[in-house]
Amino acid sequence: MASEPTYSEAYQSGIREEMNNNPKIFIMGTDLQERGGHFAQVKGIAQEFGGERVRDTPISEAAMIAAGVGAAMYGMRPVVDLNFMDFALGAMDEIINQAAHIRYMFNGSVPLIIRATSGIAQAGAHHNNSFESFFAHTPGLSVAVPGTPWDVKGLLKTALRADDPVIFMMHKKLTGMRGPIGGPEDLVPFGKARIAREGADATLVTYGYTLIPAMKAAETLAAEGKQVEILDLRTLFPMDMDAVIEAVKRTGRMVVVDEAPLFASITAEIAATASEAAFDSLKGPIVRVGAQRAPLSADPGMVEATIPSISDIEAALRKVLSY
Amino acid sequence: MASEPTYSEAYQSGIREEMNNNPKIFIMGTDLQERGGHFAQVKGIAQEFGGERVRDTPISEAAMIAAGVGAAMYGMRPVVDLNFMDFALGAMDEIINQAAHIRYMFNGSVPLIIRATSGIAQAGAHHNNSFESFFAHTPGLSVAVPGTPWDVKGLLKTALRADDPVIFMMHKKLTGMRGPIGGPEDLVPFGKARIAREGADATLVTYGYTLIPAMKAAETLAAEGKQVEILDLRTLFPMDMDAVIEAVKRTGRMVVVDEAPLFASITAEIAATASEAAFDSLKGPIVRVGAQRAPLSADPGMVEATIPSISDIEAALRKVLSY
Amino acid sequence: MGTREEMLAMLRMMMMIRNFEETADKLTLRGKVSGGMHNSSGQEAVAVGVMSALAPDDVIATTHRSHHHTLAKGFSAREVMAELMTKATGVSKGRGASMHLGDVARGHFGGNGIVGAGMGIGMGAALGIKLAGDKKVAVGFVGDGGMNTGRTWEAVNMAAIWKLPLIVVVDNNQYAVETFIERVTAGGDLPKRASGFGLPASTIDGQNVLEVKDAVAKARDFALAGNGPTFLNAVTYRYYGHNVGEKGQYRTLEEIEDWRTNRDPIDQLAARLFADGLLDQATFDEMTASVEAEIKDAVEFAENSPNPDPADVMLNVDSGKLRG
Amino acid sequence: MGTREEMLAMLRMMMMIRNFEETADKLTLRGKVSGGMHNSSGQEAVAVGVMSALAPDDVIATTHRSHHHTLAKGFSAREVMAELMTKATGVSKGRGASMHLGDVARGHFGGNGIVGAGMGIGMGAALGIKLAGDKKVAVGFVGDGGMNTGRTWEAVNMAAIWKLPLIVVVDNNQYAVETFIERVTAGGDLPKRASGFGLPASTIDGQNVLEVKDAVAKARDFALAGNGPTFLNAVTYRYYGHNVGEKGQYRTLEEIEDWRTNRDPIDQLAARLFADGLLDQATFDEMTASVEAEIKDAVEFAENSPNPDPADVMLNVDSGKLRG
Ligand SMILES: Cc1ncc(C[n+]2csc(CCOP(=O)(O)OP(=O)(O)O)c2C)c(N)n1
Ligand SMILES: Cc1ncc(C[n+]2csc(CCOP(=O)(O)OP(=O)(O)O)c2C)c(N)n1
Ligand SMILES: [Mg+2]
Ligand SMILES: [Mg+2]
Repeated sequence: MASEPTYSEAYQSGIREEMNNNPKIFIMGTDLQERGGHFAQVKGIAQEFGGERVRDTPISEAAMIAAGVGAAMYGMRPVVDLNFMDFALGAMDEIINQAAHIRYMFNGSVPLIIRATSGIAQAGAHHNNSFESFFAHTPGLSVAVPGTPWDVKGLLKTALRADDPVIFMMHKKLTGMRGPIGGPEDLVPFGKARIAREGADATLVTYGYTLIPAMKAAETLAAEGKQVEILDLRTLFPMDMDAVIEAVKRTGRMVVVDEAPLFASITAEIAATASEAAFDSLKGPIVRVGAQRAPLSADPGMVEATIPSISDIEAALRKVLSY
Repeated sequence: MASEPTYSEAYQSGIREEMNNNPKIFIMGTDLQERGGHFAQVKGIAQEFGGERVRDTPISEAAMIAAGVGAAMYGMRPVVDLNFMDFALGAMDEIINQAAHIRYMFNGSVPLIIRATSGIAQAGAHHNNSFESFFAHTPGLSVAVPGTPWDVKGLLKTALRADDPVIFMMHKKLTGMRGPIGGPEDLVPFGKARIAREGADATLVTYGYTLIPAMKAAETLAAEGKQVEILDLRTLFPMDMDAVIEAVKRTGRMVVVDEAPLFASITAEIAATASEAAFDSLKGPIVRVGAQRAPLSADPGMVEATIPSISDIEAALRKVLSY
Repeated sequence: MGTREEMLAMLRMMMMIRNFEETADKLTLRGKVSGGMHNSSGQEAVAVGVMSALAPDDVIATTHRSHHHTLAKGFSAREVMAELMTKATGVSKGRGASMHLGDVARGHFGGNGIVGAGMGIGMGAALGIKLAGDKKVAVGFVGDGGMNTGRTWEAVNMAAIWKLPLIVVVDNNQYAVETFIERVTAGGDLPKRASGFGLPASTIDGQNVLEVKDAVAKARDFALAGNGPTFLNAVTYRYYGHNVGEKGQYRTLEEIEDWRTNRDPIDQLAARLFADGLLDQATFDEMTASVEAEIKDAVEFAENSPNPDPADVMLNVDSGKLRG
Repeated sequence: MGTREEMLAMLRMMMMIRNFEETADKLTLRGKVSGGMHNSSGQEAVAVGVMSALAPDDVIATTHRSHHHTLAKGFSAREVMAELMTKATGVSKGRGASMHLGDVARGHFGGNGIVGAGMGIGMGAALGIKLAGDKKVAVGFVGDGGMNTGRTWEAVNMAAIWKLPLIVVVDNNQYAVETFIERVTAGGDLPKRASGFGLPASTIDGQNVLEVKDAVAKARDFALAGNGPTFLNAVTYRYYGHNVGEKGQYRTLEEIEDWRTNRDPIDQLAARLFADGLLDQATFDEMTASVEAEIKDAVEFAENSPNPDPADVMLNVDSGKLRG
């Protein structure tokens, strides 16, 4: 089905439709106009909407977010495109102290989307940080982590119609993934997990790119007669903890996986909360799988050794299935 | 015992002794020389060691940390004093991408201490962020959270003799706390929790200021005949997970508390890991207590309502004791 | 220069701010203001000069030291005093206290606990204004201490390349906490530094409210004509410590005394109005008394107001639209 | 200007860098270089001019585009090529690839994935040098794109107030990815912008290796005499796309051709040496051949080197001293 749109094209589609609907939406980032962004995520958009609404910025992450915050307070709906999520480090005050805290104090809303490509791939330590837990921990922020083209478009639309600062994390390795996307009113709500795979024997919770190795691991186990349910969280905050808890109550066995360094990753929140809420239903401990606590090497072999492999996920599933 | 030193004086004592021992140690920050820092943490130090080794900086957090990183790579031992930990947001790239990642790639060490006052007190949302979990999640960083004057001095000395970037978080509300401090060779190791209170009925894990309400809650329960053990983690990375696991295996009941917004706080890591490792010993779920997911209001009553109270801690303890 | 009424209004506003600050300072020392406060006494002409040149719905965004900006912007002494005491009737409903005064709906995009951050938000507001096609400007205040923080120059550059209707006002009281500007700010000439970022920049006398007003009015016209931002370095002085109750040895008593005696913005405007026959003693005394009464009333209002309800901690953290 | 040997060494180094880059570019297109690479062809004179003026133990810290700096600093083509292929024999033991070349022990404080960050680290190194009382300088490289990031100016200001032995070198190839400097950099004059931060600043011809060397030598003397930092805006040009394989419509083929034909740094130096009788065709051909051989050998070395052992993922994350 090569004619289905890619993950990046899904973004283009969502942003185009919403920009057509709402003249307050505009985009800012480096190299968006001609290049269409580093991941083609806004390819053609400037040609359609012009340079006022698709703005090329200097390399000034703090000012980019500050511009978004102030413009959002003024009533616009900015989308700041940070290119790689790592570059958010240069604007953390603007994101955390400003964007996330203003509504609480100042009687105004900050409808600001901060889009960036994230997750683990190539190019070494500076371009492969995992900040999912940072943003999910921050009061006032919502965090979207779409794992399919459908969710890219649908979550983006939802975000663009709400009134809150949203961190929109698109995984590098999904950039070219193809799949169906929805129409103009196919919104995907925040805080509602998706059952990516049905299964009654154990539940695996994940999101983003990790769905792919998780799905493979589940297939291996299916071949052995064990059916693993896979929950795709879709957003990390709000998080669909109800779905997680319901699942673990049902299957009694749970694995939580992502690519971030395991220690203090968002998987901890999921496992801790589910363990507490569904303690009596657990057949054994919830098992977490994550990356080793190391900066990302640029060497592909080392990258693979740093993040969870399909067989790491399989091993975790086998472990919970053994209870 | 008004003659015992304060938490700030403990820092002065540690830094003074180490600066005397090691000419490579120097300090940078705003208003350190005359004022001695906003928390008197380096009062008198400039007068003793001069302006080259106690440097007043402009308000340039990124450059302060960059100066520390480069000087540390060159072989010095800088202490960057950020005043409030919140201001680290202006230097997150320098802390996370640079200080924490350099050793891994470039065959050199970064013996850099980043000191700041942290935790929840007055003055509103911009000065009361909780970043414990951010730093603990970051490969390459160590995180000290001393809860007593003794630990301030002892952990500082350990950090100043090691070779790694250390985030040194001193709680605002402990600034004036008095207590004994050690002598020149009383080092406190990282990664070794302290039993702040003995007790066989349940274990409470915490650190920093929260030790105080935790201790009060434990006293109330002691009056009711239940003895609660309190573990003071002292450092969040490395974390003494062995002690945590050993404790929960022993008592079978555990409460984890801190002041950060509960969702994705470091308490999740502790509860998730302990639940997994000591599942069979648990008499019931580990209970976490943390702050509500809201920016910090400046109103004292709202602050109290945001963070865990003594009675919240008591309630959690009663819950685990009811198993 | 403005009409007599305008000049008297400026004078009264400066007097009101001064009385407000000195009153609030004492209340803070008595423990009524949680988290302390940054007294702006001495800097009134910057705030009043700027606001006199703005239209009511122009936008401001400011710093940790912002009572004067907020009062001059037209917020009542009652609601500012109430905010200092974190009362539900305060500007920020008691959630912000001294450092976080703001009300987006009224064009006040907030004080700020982070040096330089308010100015960046002002820049963003100016972008919003431009994109909305409105005929307004935004003012971003920043202290001298904010001249060395990177975000300041990122924002200035962005305003300049996009020709945003922004006026950057440096409320330059020459000290950042206890640090004299020249110790930490290389180059020794802020307008020179700013002009390297491609916008008109000048130093103005921050003690002369009319000069401030005039410079801002010009900058505003310049911005409304589509020419972009202006940088104004308003040199002023703060009479009190950085935070309430602080003294320190970093400046001499003579220096403070000199500014108070010879360069006080209120004295200077009053003297001029007296000299020009626009003010007489009776009017002045009446103004003094009415200011006194206004602040007394504000304190009473604040003290009698309730604190926010602790049950509301989770109110307005977000819009709720993304939570099911 | 230097002796004949020095000039020939500069020429050869530039030729070697050019050959290295063009070879590495092709290898990248063939999938041998994970994560892509930033080709510095055209910018050789900046790197070689700077390094020719430095002492071997002076420190550098640089950007994502740093092969030329690294080779000119004296790192072998073998170890740089190996690093591009993330081999254990590489400069960074295979952990860094193209963007993260560095070896602290040899005074190379690293390439950097973050615009402006390397320059800040260079500033820190200069502080270390000053505190250690050493007679060295640090060079912080930054691109034209790095002129709009706040950390750059924070670092420049700090270097200036503390009179640190830092030389800021803008490897100004006029484009940041596809963005022409003038579109995003207000003021239009980088030395003017820099001089607002109180340090000597000038624009130099980054295609003229002798001019670069001379300017850096002066800046170095200035720094060693305790006078502090210098800012050098070296105007240059990159012949290839931002990252390997990229083309784009953001500049004309004529523009590229003009720089290649009329302003090539290697051609210019070679022509001058020919004209001055310091170089003859035989020598030049020999240099060409020896460079060819060197790069060929480097590729072989790199290809035959092992990748790092994946079992070492946790090695050197920290010193271990804080873990029991
Ligand atoms: C990013 C940041 N760093 C440090 C501080 C601590 N701090 C608060 S006010 C201040 C001094 C600010 O000086 P200036 O900008 O001149 O404003 P003034 O207090 O003189 O009005 C400092 C260092 C802060 N609030 N934010
Ligand atoms: C803080 C940050 N923002 C954005 C990027 C993405 N990025 C990588 S290189 C580059 C352009 C840099 O241009 P310049 O500084 O002129 O260096 P050049 O590539 O021309 O050598 C950009 C935007 C980054 N690496 N770091
Ligand atoms: Mg000041
Ligand atoms: Mg460039």
